[in-house]
Amino acid sequence: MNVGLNHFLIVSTILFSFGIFGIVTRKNAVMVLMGIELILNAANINFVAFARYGSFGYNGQVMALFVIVLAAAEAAIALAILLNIYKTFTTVNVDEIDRMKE
Amino acid sequence: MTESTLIKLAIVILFLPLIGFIIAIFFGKKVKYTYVLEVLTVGAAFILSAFLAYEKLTNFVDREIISEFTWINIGSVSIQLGMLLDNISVIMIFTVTLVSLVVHVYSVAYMKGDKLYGRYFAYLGLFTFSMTGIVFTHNFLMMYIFWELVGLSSYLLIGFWFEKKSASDAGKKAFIVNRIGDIGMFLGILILFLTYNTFSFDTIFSQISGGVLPFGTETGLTIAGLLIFCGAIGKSAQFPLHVWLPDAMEGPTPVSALIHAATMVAAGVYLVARVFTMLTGDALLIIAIIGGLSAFIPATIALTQNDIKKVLAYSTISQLGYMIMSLGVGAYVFAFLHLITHAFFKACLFLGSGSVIQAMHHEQDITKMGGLRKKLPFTYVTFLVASLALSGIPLTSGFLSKDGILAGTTAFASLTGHWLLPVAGFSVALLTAFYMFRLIILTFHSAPADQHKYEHAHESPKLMVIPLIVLSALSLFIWFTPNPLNPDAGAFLSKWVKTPEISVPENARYDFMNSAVAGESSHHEIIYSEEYTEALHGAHVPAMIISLIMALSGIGLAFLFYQYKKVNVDKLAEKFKPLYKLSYNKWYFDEIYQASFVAGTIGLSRLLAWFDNKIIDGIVNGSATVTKWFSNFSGTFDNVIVDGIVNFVAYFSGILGLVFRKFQTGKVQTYIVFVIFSIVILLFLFKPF
Amino acid sequence: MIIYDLIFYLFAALTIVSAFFVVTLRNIVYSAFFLLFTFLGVTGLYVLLAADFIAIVQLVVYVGGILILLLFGVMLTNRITNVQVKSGTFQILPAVIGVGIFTGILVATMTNTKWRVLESEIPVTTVYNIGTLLLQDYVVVFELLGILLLVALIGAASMARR
Amino acid sequence: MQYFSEAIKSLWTVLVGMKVTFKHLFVPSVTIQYPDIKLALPERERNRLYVNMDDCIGCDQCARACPVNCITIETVKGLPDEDLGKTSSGKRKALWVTQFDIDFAKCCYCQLCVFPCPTECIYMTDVYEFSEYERSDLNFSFVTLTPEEITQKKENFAKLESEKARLKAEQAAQKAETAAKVSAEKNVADQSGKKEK
Amino acid sequence: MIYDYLYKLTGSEIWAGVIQSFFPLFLFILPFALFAVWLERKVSAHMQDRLGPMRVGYHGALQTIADILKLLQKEDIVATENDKPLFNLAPVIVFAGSYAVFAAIPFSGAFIGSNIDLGLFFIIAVSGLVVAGILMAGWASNNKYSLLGAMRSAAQIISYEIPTIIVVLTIVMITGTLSLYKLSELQSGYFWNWMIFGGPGPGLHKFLFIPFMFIGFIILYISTLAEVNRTPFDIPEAESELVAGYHTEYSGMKFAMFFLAEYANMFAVSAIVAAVFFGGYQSPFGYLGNAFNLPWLIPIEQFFWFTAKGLFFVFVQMWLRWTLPRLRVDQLMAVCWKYLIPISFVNLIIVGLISVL
Repeated sequence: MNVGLNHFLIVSTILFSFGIFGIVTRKNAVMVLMGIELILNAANINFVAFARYGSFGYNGQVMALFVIVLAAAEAAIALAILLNIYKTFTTVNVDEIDRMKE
Repeated sequence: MTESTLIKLAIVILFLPLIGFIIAIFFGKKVKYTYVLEVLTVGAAFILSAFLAYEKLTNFVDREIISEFTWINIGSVSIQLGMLLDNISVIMIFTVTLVSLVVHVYSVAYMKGDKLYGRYFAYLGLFTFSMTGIVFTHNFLMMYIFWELVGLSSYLLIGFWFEKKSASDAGKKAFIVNRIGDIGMFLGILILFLTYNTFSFDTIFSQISGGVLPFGTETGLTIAGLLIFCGAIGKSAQFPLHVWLPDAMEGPTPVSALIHAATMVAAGVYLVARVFTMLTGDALLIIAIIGGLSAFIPATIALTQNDIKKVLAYSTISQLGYMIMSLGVGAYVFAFLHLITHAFFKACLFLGSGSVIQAMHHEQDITKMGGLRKKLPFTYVTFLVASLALSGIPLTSGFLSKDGILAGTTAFASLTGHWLLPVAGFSVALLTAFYMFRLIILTFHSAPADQHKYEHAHESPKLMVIPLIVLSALSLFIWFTPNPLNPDAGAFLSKWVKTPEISVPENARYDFMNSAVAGESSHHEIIYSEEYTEALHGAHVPAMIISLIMALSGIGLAFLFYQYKKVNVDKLAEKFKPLYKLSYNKWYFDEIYQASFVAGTIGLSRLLAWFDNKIIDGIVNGSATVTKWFSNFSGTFDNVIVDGIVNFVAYFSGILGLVFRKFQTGKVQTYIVFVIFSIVILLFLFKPF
Repeated sequence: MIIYDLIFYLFAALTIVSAFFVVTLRNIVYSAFFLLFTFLGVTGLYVLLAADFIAIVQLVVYVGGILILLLFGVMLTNRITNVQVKSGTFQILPAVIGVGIFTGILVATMTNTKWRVLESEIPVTTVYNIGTLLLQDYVVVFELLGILLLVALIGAASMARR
Repeated sequence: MQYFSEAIKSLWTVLVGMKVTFKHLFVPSVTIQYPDIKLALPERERNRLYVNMDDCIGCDQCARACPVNCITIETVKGLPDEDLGKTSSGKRKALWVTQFDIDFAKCCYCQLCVFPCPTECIYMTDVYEFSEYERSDLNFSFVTLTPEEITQKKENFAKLESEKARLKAEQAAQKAETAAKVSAEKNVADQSGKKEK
Repeated sequence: MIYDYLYKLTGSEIWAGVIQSFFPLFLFILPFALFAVWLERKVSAHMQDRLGPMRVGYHGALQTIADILKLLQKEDIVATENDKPLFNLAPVIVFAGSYAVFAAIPFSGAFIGSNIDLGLFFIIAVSGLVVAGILMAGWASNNKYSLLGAMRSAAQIISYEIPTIIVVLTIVMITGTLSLYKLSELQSGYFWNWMIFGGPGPGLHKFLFIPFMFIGFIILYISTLAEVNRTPFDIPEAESELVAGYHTEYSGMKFAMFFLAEYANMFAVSAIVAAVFFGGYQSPFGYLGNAFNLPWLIPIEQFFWFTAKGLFFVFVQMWLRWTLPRLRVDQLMAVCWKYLIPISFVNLIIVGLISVL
């Protein structure tokens, strides 16, 4: 069986699941961020794969480009927030930062 | 050189002053030499526009170059922005950038030492940018935008010395009076937009000639034209709204030269020239009458004014009246010619007056001057040349255009019977010559009134003299025609500026505007009827002779009155005291406006305030009493029944909350796990796979 | 075509294996560096999908930018007295169950769906087409994104400095 | 304005610096290929010491002049009938030099030892490369006698001494009554002091 | 072209690709590094009026080989507190990053490792990969100096990528291509067709471009200099502050790999400068091969010119190194963010305006 659309989709699905797993299980906020990056990458693979095999033309690639830009912005902001959290709580473990409960 | 290159060039010309403005406004305070940059950008704009005008007038003389792009799509309506390059716009841009450049150079010396030096140049740049925009626009929307920008920047420039109360008041006055005209223009543009769904000139005009009219009638077209003309009334300081212009002399003198000679006030005339093709006969007649009035009234006012700049200001209004009147009577080309020639010599006059004022240490009263001829030789000569041009003496450019206007008016009167217009025109010629030479004699010839200031007067620096020389040289006939008596001989009128094709329906035009032979009106140019041509031809020589006589007699009278003192001026003034007072107090326009509009507005608002206090408040208070009573009742209801229910709900949800708080750990990740499980459950329920 | 398949499996394995390590290793810095390999694998997949421009953008932005940012984040928010930078994990069991079932369903969905596949030509150059799309159809989005990125970066800088 | 002038100035200064270094690219180098080419040393340079043992009379003056005590000299008196040779200036030698060591690990090249030498047998050479792997290798010995000769000379001297002692003892015994005892003891002490040196 | 030949020779695209991918390493990087190290020593020596290595071979020409032999024999020290996997991986990644750059460098019209359309972009992207390796090395060393050096290096490389990309963008905007092959072909003919002289074709544009091209060249050169951590931007390995920066803990062959990567990077960035502004592999005066009708000579000449240009810029790098003192960290960042980036942006806008005209 030649490599086709499905192969890429499965790779992206697995990547996506690992991303969710990382988000759910890790305590460190930076690790959560890494999980988010994994998910974004999975989405990007889907976009590009459909752009290659589907009938969307280059729209998929453009979308992937947008996602990459968004990821950059998101990472920058998230890390800035993290630094502030670290300064406030002296930890970045998300399970210790549960002020939301109160 | 292709058309697209010309368009690109025009865009560059448009944005160069803006770049200068942006840089100057942001760095003007910190950097000392922003004015150099400002002068350089405007200089570059001038060079480019000279190049542009040359290319356009040699290679594309019969073409209208239009470039447009879609700005916004709203539903089915798409709004286009774009540039229009035709002969009048390139000639106009050449004039505008030239005068602007000259004023910039002049200002470098004139404004030296001002504490807001950088900002001043920034404003000049902004003004030049907006004016360039007006010239290049091909649609009403952009025209309106830049129109307002011009209004704004002129406000900034007139009120430049805002510490002075009079200056800031003058700025506000100019702004508000302009706004009144602009409202009319805005309404006119809206009427046109509602009718044609577009702002572009060419589309609107072609639709008019195709028979589509606002409200379906010629009257609608007349109204639309007049409303747009309202904008010109405001900006060009025409008869009812001319009051701002004399006050605007509070601004720096170079600003007066820029705004009130070549650009802003000319914008109104330019606007009328742009929309000339859609003006009906009725509209044109009203325009001509307003033009005639605004030519005559300020001329009489100028006779008695003593402030050097005020005299020039009233003379400006009067000359603008000439142009408007000329447009009104269909002498389109002469109006445009006068626009250009007037731009040069009036700018020269203003700059010359600035030179005088600076030499006299900011003394503006001409009765306190005198004898400056020897102290300021360059200023005197250039001022004299420009005054001759303004008076319409042969060998000057002013003679060519003024003669043409008078001839056109005479021909018009002979065909339609409105003889008052030429009479007004000729008398204005007399008055103009008189007051200009009164000014010159009092300033430069007669014995010095203030010996101390006379002693200290000195010729202005080179940077101020050179602009004067350039402008006065441009006031000579040679640039416009080789024959000093016949303006038609030059390329300017014979090749470049043509009356546009009238797109108004034939029954709404002046009779003589219907072309003699049907189908000959090609090349965007109308051929007026043969009678008109004959009348114009016939009126040419008499008009020339009469206007010359008028001008010479005006000059002669001025010399009699002031130089040789044959007639005692004060006694004459005593004799015609009411007339003198009327003229000296500017026909009481400001007072009338104060009494009618300002007082009326205040009275109306008092009335409204009374209405508000007594009647509306009474109703409100009454209803409040009712409400109070009702709320007492509902308070009781609330306490017993509603609160009972609410308390029960709260208790119930408290119990629920005790259960559900176990799930709320405050950790987002736990929630995500819940989300995943719920998604899984949902997926199982709906089985998408 | 065999080489294409081979390279695909290579990159897919690189991606997935290193992604696995990213989410399971306890040492954060190891995770971050494995993220680098994941990104490289994804880049390879992009190249295989004939999206060379996207691949290089991925390389620049993710590897050059985001990864470094993450590493800085790790290093700034942990006291690096020694190399053992540990991070705890929790709720592993529910996560494994939930994510496992979820992945199963997703994979099943992906494989069972009849995707309409067009056998399109492999394009020679993508940059031109992407550029055309970006500056014509998506120009507003493009500019908004530019502004967003600018605002985000300025905000991030000012927040991080506080 | 200041911004641009700073930028241009910094670029310009870089160029100026580059010009300087570029010029130096073509300046002939000041270093030399040392082991192959050596610079001529100046006159009166102070390097390794050399002792011409033919001239040395074992007077011990250099050792006493040395501020760091790097010279060790041991001498033995020759037998009265022995011919120890003459120095180049014709002076008769009287002592066998059995040890003449200079420790160059200690030597400070002050040249103070050179001046007192009566026979000018110790002087500075132009040898300056004498690095060694062992520090003891820096201890140079200038003695010309073989170890056998040294032991022989020492034995000779010891014999002579014992002979002398015996003779003296006899003489002392003879003069015990006549001569002062004190002076005889002093004589012995003197001799033993000399022996130590 | 070379690939086609290899494909014909081996009959397998895999072998052809593999062999071709080793070309730059064995035919270029290693000899170049050998030569460049020797050159650096010689240049530094002569600039300080010294002689430099003279004993091994003619004027010390074989000194580098001797050094490499020495490095190969040295003990590979791994401290106990080092993070071993990353410590061992880091030099490989650094070297891989700088080696991958050579895939797209146009040595001549006939040999470009991978003639892709995005060559220029690729080079910039891949050279950014080095950062990851450096950070890895710095962190895994578990040494304050190493970590500080790595952090500085990362901040520096990432910052200086911005002006690099903007200047490259300026060129791309004019030429409309990212392919190094096309870029070089565009500048064929004589040297006045080079981008630094306003690019190909006559016209007013050409002359208006020249000053801005020059500014762009200077910015590109400075920022690439900083990207390869050369003096005056060598604060990541500042000897007087950080011992040796991120490779303090490395010895033996691993250190040699860092060294090799540094020299490979030096040539790579010089090659970018040469390809973008100085005509790539094009001869400035036309080809002997054309004159004597020997077509096979042309690629060789092109190779010669390309390496000559590259070596010239490498030489200038060395020249600068022995001219200028090191910048402080804050000065380094100020140069980038306050000077290079704004100026390159303005340059971009002006060049855009000129090209629109």
